[in-house]
Amino acid sequence: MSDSSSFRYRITRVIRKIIAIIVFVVTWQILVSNNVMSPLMFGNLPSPVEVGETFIVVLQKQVYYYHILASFGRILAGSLAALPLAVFLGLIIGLSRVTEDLLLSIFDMLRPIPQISWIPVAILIFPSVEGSIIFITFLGAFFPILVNTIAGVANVNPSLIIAAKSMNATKLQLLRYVYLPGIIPNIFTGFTIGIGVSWMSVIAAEMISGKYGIGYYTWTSYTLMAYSETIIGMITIGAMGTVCFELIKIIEKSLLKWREEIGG
Amino acid sequence: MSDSSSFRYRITRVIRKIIAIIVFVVTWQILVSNNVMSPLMFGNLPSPVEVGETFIVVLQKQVYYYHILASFGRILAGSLAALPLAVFLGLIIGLSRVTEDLLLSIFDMLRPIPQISWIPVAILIFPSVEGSIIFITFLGAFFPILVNTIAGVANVNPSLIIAAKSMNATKLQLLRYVYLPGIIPNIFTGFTIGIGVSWMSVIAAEMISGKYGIGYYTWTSYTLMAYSETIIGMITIGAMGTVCFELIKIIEKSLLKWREEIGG
Amino acid sequence: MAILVHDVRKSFHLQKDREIIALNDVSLGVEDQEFVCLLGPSGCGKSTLLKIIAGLEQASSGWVEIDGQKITAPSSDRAIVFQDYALFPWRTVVENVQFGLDLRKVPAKEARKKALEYLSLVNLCNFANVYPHQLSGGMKQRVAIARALVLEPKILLLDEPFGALDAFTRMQLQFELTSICKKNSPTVIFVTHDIDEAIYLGDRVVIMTPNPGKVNAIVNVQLPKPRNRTDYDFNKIRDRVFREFSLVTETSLEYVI
Amino acid sequence: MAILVHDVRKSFHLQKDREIIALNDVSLGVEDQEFVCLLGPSGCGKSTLLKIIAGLEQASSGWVEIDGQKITAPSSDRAIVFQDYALFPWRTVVENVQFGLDLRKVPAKEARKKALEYLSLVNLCNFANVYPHQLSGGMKQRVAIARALVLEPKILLLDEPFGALDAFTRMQLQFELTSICKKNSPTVIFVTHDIDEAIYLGDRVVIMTPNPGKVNAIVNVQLPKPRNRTDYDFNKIRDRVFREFSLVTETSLEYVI
Amino acid sequence: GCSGKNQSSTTGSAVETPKSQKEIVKIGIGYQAPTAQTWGALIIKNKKLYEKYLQEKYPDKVFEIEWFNSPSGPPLTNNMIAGKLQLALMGDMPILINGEQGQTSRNYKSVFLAFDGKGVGGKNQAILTPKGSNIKMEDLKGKTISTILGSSAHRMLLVALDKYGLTNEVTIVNQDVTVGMSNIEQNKIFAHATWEPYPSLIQTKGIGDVLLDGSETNVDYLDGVVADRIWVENNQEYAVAFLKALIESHKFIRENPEEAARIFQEESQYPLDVTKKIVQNVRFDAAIYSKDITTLAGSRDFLKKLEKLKSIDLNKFVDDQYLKAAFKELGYKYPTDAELKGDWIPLK
Ligand SMILES: Nc1ncnc2c1ncn2[C@@H]1O[C@H](COP(=O)(O)OP(=O)(O)OP(=O)(O)O)[C@@H](O)[C@H]1O
Ligand SMILES: Nc1ncnc2c1ncn2[C@@H]1O[C@H](COP(=O)(O)OP(=O)(O)OP(=O)(O)O)[C@@H](O)[C@H]1O
Ligand SMILES: [Mg+2]
Ligand SMILES: [Mg+2]
Repeated sequence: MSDSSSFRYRITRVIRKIIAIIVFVVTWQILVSNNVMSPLMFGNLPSPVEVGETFIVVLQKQVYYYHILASFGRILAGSLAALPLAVFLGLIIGLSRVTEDLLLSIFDMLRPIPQISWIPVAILIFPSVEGSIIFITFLGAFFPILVNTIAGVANVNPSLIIAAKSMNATKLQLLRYVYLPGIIPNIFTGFTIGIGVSWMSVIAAEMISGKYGIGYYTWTSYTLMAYSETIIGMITIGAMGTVCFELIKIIEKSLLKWREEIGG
Repeated sequence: MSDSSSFRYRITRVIRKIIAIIVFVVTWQILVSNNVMSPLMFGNLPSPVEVGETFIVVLQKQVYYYHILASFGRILAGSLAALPLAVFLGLIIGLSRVTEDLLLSIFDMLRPIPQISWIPVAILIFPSVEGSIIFITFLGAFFPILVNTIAGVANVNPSLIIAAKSMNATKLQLLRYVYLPGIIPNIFTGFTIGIGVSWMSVIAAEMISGKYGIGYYTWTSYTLMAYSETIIGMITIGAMGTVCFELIKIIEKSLLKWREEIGG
Repeated sequence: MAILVHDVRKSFHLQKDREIIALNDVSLGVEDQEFVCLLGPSGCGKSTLLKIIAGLEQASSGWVEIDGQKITAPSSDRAIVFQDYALFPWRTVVENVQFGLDLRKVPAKEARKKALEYLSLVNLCNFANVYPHQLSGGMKQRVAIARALVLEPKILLLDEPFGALDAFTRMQLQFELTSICKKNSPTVIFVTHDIDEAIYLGDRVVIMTPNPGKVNAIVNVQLPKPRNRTDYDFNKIRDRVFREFSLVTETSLEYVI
Repeated sequence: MAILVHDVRKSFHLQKDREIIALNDVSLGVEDQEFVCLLGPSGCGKSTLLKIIAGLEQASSGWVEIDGQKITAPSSDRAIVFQDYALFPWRTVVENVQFGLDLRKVPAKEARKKALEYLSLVNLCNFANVYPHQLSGGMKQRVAIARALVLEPKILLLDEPFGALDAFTRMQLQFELTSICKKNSPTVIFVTHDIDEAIYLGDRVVIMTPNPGKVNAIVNVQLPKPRNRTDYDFNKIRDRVFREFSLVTETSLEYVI
Repeated sequence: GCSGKNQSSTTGSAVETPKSQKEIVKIGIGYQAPTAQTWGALIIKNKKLYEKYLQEKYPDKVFEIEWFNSPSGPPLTNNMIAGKLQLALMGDMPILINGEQGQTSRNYKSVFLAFDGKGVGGKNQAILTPKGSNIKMEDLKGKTISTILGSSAHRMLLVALDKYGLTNEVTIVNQDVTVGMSNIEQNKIFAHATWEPYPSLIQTKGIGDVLLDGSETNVDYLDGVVADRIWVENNQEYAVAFLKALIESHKFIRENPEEAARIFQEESQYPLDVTKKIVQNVRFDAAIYSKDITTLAGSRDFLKKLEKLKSIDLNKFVDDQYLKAAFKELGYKYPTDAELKGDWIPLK
């Protein structure tokens, strides 16, 4: 443990991770090439080699990048729209019992409804297809941010609030100087989870896209029974989710210097 | 605040919540009956009265309860299968760097992939449709439990571990007497979230069901443009998710007496 | 500024209609520029009393007067230092000290200058741009004290400010507090568990008892400051306080168990 | 059992290749049934030394002998009480006390009986079936002590066991500990910050200094137990320990700041 | 051009652009790549035929056509109700549901304009079985068959089962085509009934066999064009222009089957071997024959029986005036009333 941060140790860890992924892919290849059908019918899957070959072809097509860009734009739009709204609502819900009772009961009612089942409603009420799609990605991001903001407000150290009050802070000053900085870590947590859920909902959302989007690509590949492409779509979505996740982590780290070592 | 637990105050809160929901429904009704089309096209939605009337009809049909039961069974099967597996894997990942590097990197890769896009793979590798559906609900529950178990292992109070070691505990005793009881709250948290995600994925999963299931019901209602029924499906899924959530909370409360007031 | 606590009673409602009497008709006068130590076992209402004087809690009955004025809310005359420091983790040391000035809308430059001044008073100039989590407990406590002092309060309320420190850091801070008080001459109410500390610092030591919280005895400490702990008179007063205490301890034994 | 600490050195690697020397060639002999208090400022390596003696940490060099045997791992001869109690929140009070016996596979009934016995020794019989979170700090500490005592260890290692308690509860527990030790006669190493406490309890007081941690002085306390804090001899010894301390405080001032 | 619906500001409406001073008109059109009978749309899209005819008539306007690919019919109707699509190509059952919505919704009226792909006697549908299962219709007794409930394939399946006297002998479950196909591929289901391009696809891929060709049932399978009626009435020329493009696309498919198959392949991503079969097996013909209306009426009754539809007045829904106008403007001959009453006439 004492050398947990040494260079050699870190290399060892990276190597272990690479080994893990190689073992995973090789196992998959073996299962497919030996046409294993029991207990599970792995033989039906496309092999990693097939997927890899298709991937190389796909990577050379411009349209693949359009798909990614389209989804990226939608998720960005949806989650960036969700951010201020969810934070605002989270604050007013967290700060007062009355708004909590009035608003939270409605959100609690809406929260467990699957994104995919919002499709019909989204199409009906939004004047544009793009609007409907962004609404669904918005929903994905909205609830995690809301829930985390509310939790954040509840967890703001009460000593800090009393301390600020003892120095004669007004309500607005409390909000600005204590609550808002205090919940920023929670907002980040919520946003990280939210953007993840947003990516998870991208297929549901883009089923109705009609043109571009990596979710659209994955689903149409499926209707074409092009399984290699479907798996490529899955991998791409997974990778994009991870990329967003890591990006936010980096931003968070640079913004929340004061937390650097507490969290570590 | 001092009277926050008085009977009158609790009544006031319940009344406020009821008012909130009434306001929500009435607003919806007004938006629809006045055929409001801008900025959003609320006029296109079925009105709550229509939905309510349809609901009354639906509630009298036996098949509605079959749908619910079928989904319930699948989610139970999926999440109960996920529970021991995720806890076991979470433990061995949490307890050793080597297994963490080997296993977690693979799970981290698979985790951000949307459930819905597992449909093709699920169909390919499972010999029965029911198996594929349960697999998807399983995935919904698996990752939250896994992630929470790992976090739980990391958060087991190190003093307790040292304390047990100071009393000469073997590795197995450590697991049984310290880690396992220590992570039970996390397992519950994971399971609560997991079963929620499982319900969220029920539409994706049951798209392929072919006969029963509330997700299937919702989706087929949509394909028939029966919006009232679609909304009933949404409400039902939301309600079922909430019911499961509350049920687990109750079980948790009665099992974790020692946490009763810490958490409060 | 002189403080007059007049028949203050404070009760809390707990769940299931249980009521706790934290303070039972407490009366206490503190003179201008006096240093009073509140001493008493856990739960005797010391913090509650301090919060009422600060204006952060309302008394159930009775009132607190400051220079003859009844108080109802916090004021910039009074500053309180909490036992748990209550530093803002997202603000650097100097920004923490500045906090009260920011609330008062003092221009940023001026506020910073003043904050640095008070930081140097507690020997923390070199740590101005560090975050609280990078400080040791004693350093944090000094930041909290600087944050109170920078407001130049007429009344300083300190709630077990050295409670979590080891004997050595504690003694050093006690010494520093004495010199600061010499310079600024505020009226001070200082809550502590530690008998030696109370005698070392206080002009008077007020001994409280729990269940319900009330003032049990008041001991005058008429020794010149800074005091010497190994001094004969110091030990004599300690013996007296100990005796008062034994009584307290006996009556509160059932509480301790 | 007698303990011999022989030239123990312990260093920790921190990030970026920084090394901290927690203990620098510490040697110390403790006789059978002796009660030794370790006194020293924060960070001087008291806890580290205790953990090495408990077998929970390995010395970087040097070794610890118990009755002439080098130790390498925890053993049932030694029991340690941690400053933070380390009670299992999911076990009731009696189940906590039973813990070590459960590990030793003592039959449940017998274990429970013994646990209750030791609970009554610390006056907690009435709280046997309560969870730790329902206890006050002092009660928790007594459970932790009972959990150690029930194992009937030959060596009892206590790490600032009364650190977080108020003066009153503390004094009561000090008294109880003295009587328990009279009865069971273990060898005790007791870590504390508090000078009075060390003098009240110890047969010898070992004063340590930080940066790097080492033994600075040892003071013998040859007074009959239970001791009287207001006693003349007690105060004389306190003065001596204070003087040793002032030196420590001066040398460690830069550390404190 | 004026917009049909005041609420749809982004699609189907005119916006003045100060730069070019040209009016921009946006029109949304839905189609389904997974339904080969709507592939007339693919030619129009690929060769920009609609733009061509619109431009011909309105050189001063700029037309932006939004093509919307949907995995199935319902999202198209959904989007039409919401005013996002003005035109959509879909199968007969979704067409009927769309028509019903148009006659019951407050904000939405619809009109049936023309047919696209037609399957002679249901030739473009089939009951499929796993490769080499070698079963006959009679073997289906007591087995489970999947199809999309309420689709024309379902209707075809029921008629076929009836013909073999198996109506009450088999279990029918609902399954999306893709799921059904996977199940056929993996021998998990006994049979699945569906439409083109899937029968051709599984044969080409060699993963399944055709147990029964829909032509045995002699029920036509029809896909067509529905439109937002208010939009059409306000923009008659746009509707006619679309139909002209449709007619030209059909002509193109007949005259350049190779090229058409290539375009199908490019637009739909299905293999060329599959699209070649589609060109041969599907009759791309816009004309509205009486027998086609009868087929629709049969489908309507079928859906009513399944309680998936309440009522629809086909006479009000179907309107051939725009189609006739399109034929006329192109200088082609639309079948005479007498011809329309009879059987389909061969296409030139
Ligand atoms: N907000 C509150 N709600 C209910 N009871 C409270 C509250 N604050 C204090 N009490 C109760 O009032 C009594 C006095 O509490 P207080 O914090 O003033 O004690 P204290 O003398 O400061 O003790 P300590 O030395 O442990 O800080 C205690 O019994 C406590 O449980
Ligand atoms: N696991 C560890 N990793 C790195 N450094 C450590 C570790 N444990 C202790 N140290 C360092 O060793 C030194 C001695 O620590 P130790 O806990 O023994 O001090 P202590 O005398 O018990 O202090 P306190 O009175 O605050 O408990 C400190 O500088 C500490 O930072
Ligand atoms: Mg207090
Ligand atoms: Mg320590």
